[in-house]
Amino acid sequence: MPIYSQKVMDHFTNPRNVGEIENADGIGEEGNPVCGDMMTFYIKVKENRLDDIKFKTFGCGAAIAVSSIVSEMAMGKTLEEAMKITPRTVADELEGLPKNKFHCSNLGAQALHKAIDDYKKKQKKAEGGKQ
Amino acid sequence: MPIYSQKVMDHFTNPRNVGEIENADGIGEEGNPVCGDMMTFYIKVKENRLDDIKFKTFGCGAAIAVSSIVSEMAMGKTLEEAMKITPRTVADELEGLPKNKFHCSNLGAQALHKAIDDYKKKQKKAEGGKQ
Amino acid sequence: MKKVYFDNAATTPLDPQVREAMLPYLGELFGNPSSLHDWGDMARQSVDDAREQVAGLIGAQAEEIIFTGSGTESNNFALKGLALAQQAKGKHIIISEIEHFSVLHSARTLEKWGFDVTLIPVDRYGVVDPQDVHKSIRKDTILVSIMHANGEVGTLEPIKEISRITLEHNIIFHTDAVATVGNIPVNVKELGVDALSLAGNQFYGPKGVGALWVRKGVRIIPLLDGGIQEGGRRAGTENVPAIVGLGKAAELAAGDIPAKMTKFAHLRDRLLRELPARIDRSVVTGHPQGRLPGNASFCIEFIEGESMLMMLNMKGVAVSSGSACTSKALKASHVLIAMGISHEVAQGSLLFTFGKDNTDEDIDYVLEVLPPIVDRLRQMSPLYSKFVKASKGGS
Amino acid sequence: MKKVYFDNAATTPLDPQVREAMLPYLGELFGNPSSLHDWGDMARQSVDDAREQVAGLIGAQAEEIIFTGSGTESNNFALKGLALAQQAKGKHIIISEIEHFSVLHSARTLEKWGFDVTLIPVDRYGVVDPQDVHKSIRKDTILVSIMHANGEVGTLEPIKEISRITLEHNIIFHTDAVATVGNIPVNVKELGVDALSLAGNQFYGPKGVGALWVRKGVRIIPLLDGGIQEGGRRAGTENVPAIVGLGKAAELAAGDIPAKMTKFAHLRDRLLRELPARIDRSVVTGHPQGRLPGNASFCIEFIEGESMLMMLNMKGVAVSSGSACTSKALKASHVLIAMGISHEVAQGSLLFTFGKDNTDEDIDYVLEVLPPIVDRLRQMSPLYSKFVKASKGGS
Ligand SMILES: Cc1ncc(COP(=O)(O)O)c(C=O)c1O
Ligand SMILES: Cc1ncc(COP(=O)(O)O)c(C=O)c1O
Repeated sequence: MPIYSQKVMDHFTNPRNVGEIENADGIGEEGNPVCGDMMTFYIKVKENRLDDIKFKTFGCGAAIAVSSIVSEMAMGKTLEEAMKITPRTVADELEGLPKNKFHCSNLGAQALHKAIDDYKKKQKKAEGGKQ
Repeated sequence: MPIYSQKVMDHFTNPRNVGEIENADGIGEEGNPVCGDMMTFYIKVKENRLDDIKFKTFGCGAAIAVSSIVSEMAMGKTLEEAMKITPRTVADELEGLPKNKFHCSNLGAQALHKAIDDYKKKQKKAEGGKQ
Repeated sequence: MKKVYFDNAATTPLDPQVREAMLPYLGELFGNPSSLHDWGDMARQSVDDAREQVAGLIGAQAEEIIFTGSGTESNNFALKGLALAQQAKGKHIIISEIEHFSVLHSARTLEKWGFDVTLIPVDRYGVVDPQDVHKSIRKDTILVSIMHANGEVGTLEPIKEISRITLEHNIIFHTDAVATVGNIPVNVKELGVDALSLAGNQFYGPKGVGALWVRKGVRIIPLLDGGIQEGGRRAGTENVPAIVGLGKAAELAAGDIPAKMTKFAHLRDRLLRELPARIDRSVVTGHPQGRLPGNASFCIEFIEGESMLMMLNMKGVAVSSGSACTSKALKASHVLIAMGISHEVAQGSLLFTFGKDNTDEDIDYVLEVLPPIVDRLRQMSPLYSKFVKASKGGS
Repeated sequence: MKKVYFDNAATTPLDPQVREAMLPYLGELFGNPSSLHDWGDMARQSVDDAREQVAGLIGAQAEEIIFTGSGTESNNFALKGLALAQQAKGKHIIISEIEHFSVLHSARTLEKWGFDVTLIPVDRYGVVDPQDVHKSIRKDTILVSIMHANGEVGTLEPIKEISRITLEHNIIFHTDAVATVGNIPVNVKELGVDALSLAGNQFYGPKGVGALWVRKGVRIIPLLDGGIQEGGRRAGTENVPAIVGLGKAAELAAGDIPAKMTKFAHLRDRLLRELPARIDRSVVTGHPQGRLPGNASFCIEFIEGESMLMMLNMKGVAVSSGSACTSKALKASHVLIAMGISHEVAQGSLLFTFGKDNTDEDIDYVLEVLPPIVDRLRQMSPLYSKFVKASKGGS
């Protein structure tokens, strides 16, 4: 039995939204290569919605599939909705992840949240600058 | 592989000289049933030679084969020659015995020696009686 | 010549369907379950499937099954692994006098490691009294191991009664069910135990594989350290073909047990009745009723087991014995001795264990060939002549 | 699709001749070698024959061979059994940092039992310096265990040089030769060791069987207590079919080794040369020359092993990796780390191990399919984009 679900295999084989966004509104990085998995998310925000998402991932099959599905799940959502994506909902959406892979490769939601936080911080700064 | 040589199997299957001798000139018993092997040898002596030998044996295949071959090896021999039969020569004559069987089932020579000793003791007594 | 195999407690043959199930894994499906590619995937899948099958046979959950290399390994793992896991709580262990050597000698090793072992006696039928277990329990008792049934005399032990006691005292209870699993119904929940050993070659599965069931939540220290196969509890590349075979055997056994039990009990009861009727000074060993359907064991006085085995073998009949001469260690069966049988009588031990292929004709055959063998050996036996002389003298 | 199996270190397939030799023992010849009848006799004979065959392969005497259930069991048995047998003399043990987990974790267990373990480091090629062993020896050193070759990076260790030292100091020396026996010539006398582990599934023999060779006169405490199989040193019903298979595999290996070595070395050297030529920022791991003929191992920077494995698998290619993600324990290979490779680079570990069926076309094929996979994963990798940006910045 493959260790991964069909959905994981699909997203691993054809990951959606791979890449970087130049002049991204927010960037979030999670994990580190020592542990084996690292993800960087780039977002574009329009009217409080995720207008574009791209990612780059170093890591195992699960890490790549997680990144891909997170980008898909979040695309078009409001920032508040996107913040509700959790490792649990990601794993469910992927039809399960191997137990031992759950924690270390399932960093996609965190990386996305960091990108959103980064966007908000920049916004604040920009607003602060305007005032 | 059978644990026993062909020679052992032959003597186990067709043991020579099984039985008892009424009014034996000497009787020797060796071993005990707790250990698993016990042999009784009966001898008839004529002119210092073993004129007849019979045995009874309780025990494993090796014990029976040992008894049989000892009776065969000793038959017709002088008492001195018979005393030279040892567990080693018995095992050799049987084309080998399994290592773990060597000591406990190879009591035939001792039983025979005891029977000869018994004969000699009786002789001495008889002679003593005559004097 | 007619060939009759009555030594199924030593090992059963492999069921042809089990063999069939194994063959692909001796061919194309040779992968290592730890490997991350198609070969590995297929191997992993089949090990998982086998785990479900084995769990199904004993009413357990798949993840509670740990595959091992033999019943002996399962018992060593259970005794040492469960004791070491709990040594902070205490160092006292209780087993019975009639356990298989793989339990007895593991306990002896634990003694060397500073554990304290109590041996529970048995009655003349080989039955452990649960009250003896109860009385032996101390504050520092951490483990009880009593076998489900004894392979040599067939006696079944009161596991449920004992588990009530261990449960009450919160003590881990392991049972060696190598002789029962696949042969009679075994359900870990009904038995109330915490760990249970089984082996493939006792019910038409392959050699080289066993399993230890350990109730979820019970800690055990690995016996084999290394990789993290079997959830980190038993390292080493899995013996995939044998595991697949064990799974298949478990699946088949689940269906076969009722018919096997009826058939074996019939053969057993015939032999238990008719052998002593034909051979005087022969006794049944083990419990008259509470015994494995496939086990008929006897002691035949004045003669020794190995020579009976050899002569029966010449007639095509395979049996076994608990005599000293057959034991290689040259000691009479500790089981028979524990039951109060004298060393002398124990030498005449003879054990028939039945298999699927055995028939009434096989029983007829052995009842025909055995008495002349007994006669012949008795004619050679100094013990028998003494007995005859003594009885004549007495009459 | 083309199928290429480059994971022979995980397990080899079973040689069809080995399978053929085993089949009767999965059928009519099902006896237990301990049984005293024809079925038992035949089983005992075949186990004895296999013992001769295995002894023959390594220049040992038959009675020095103890059959086990795996390489892992052999290593556990050696470490624990040899240490416990000599604990009266001392409690210090020396092993290397790159031992297989079955040695490393056995040593860790021995630490829990009060032994003291020294880990010898290796150089960047994975080689143990015999002088380091020498310097680590203490008055209470009782056991040295250094592997013959490492399965992950292929590096051969200077066993003869080390055995000169242990011999001089009268210390027992065990070597884990699981990766070498059957693949390169191994002779216990030439190596000068006292104990040696081997496993069937590393050279076209079956899973579920290994062996430990222990020089005559060297004491060892059993790991599996119970019956007196294997001369009382390893209890449990023998896995007869697998033992027969191991014997056959040993016999075949004796003849096959020279041709296999030449062929594997050719494939290995092509890959060691051509893979780095096609993929920049890839490095060979292990010793450039002093390595197993069948082993070509690499680290490919900026990407991770498991995703390479998965993509190669989609192309029909089976390999393995020492990356954290592939390890289940989620730690990068301790072997690569011991060689001084950074955790980051170790993630890109890729291991090719050759088998009899591999051809030059297989090498061509993997050299064709791997570079696009590496490219694709690097395009996804944030580490790679950082690297590219940094080099652009730098140029
Ligand atoms: C009750 C019991 N436990 C354990 C074992 C050990 O099994 P094995 O020799 O297959 O390891 C046996 C073997 O017959 C047995 O009868
Ligand atoms: C050097 C070495 N030792 C021991 C082992 C353990 O073998 P197994 O997992 O078959 O028990 C391996 C396995 O690949 C190995 O490479």
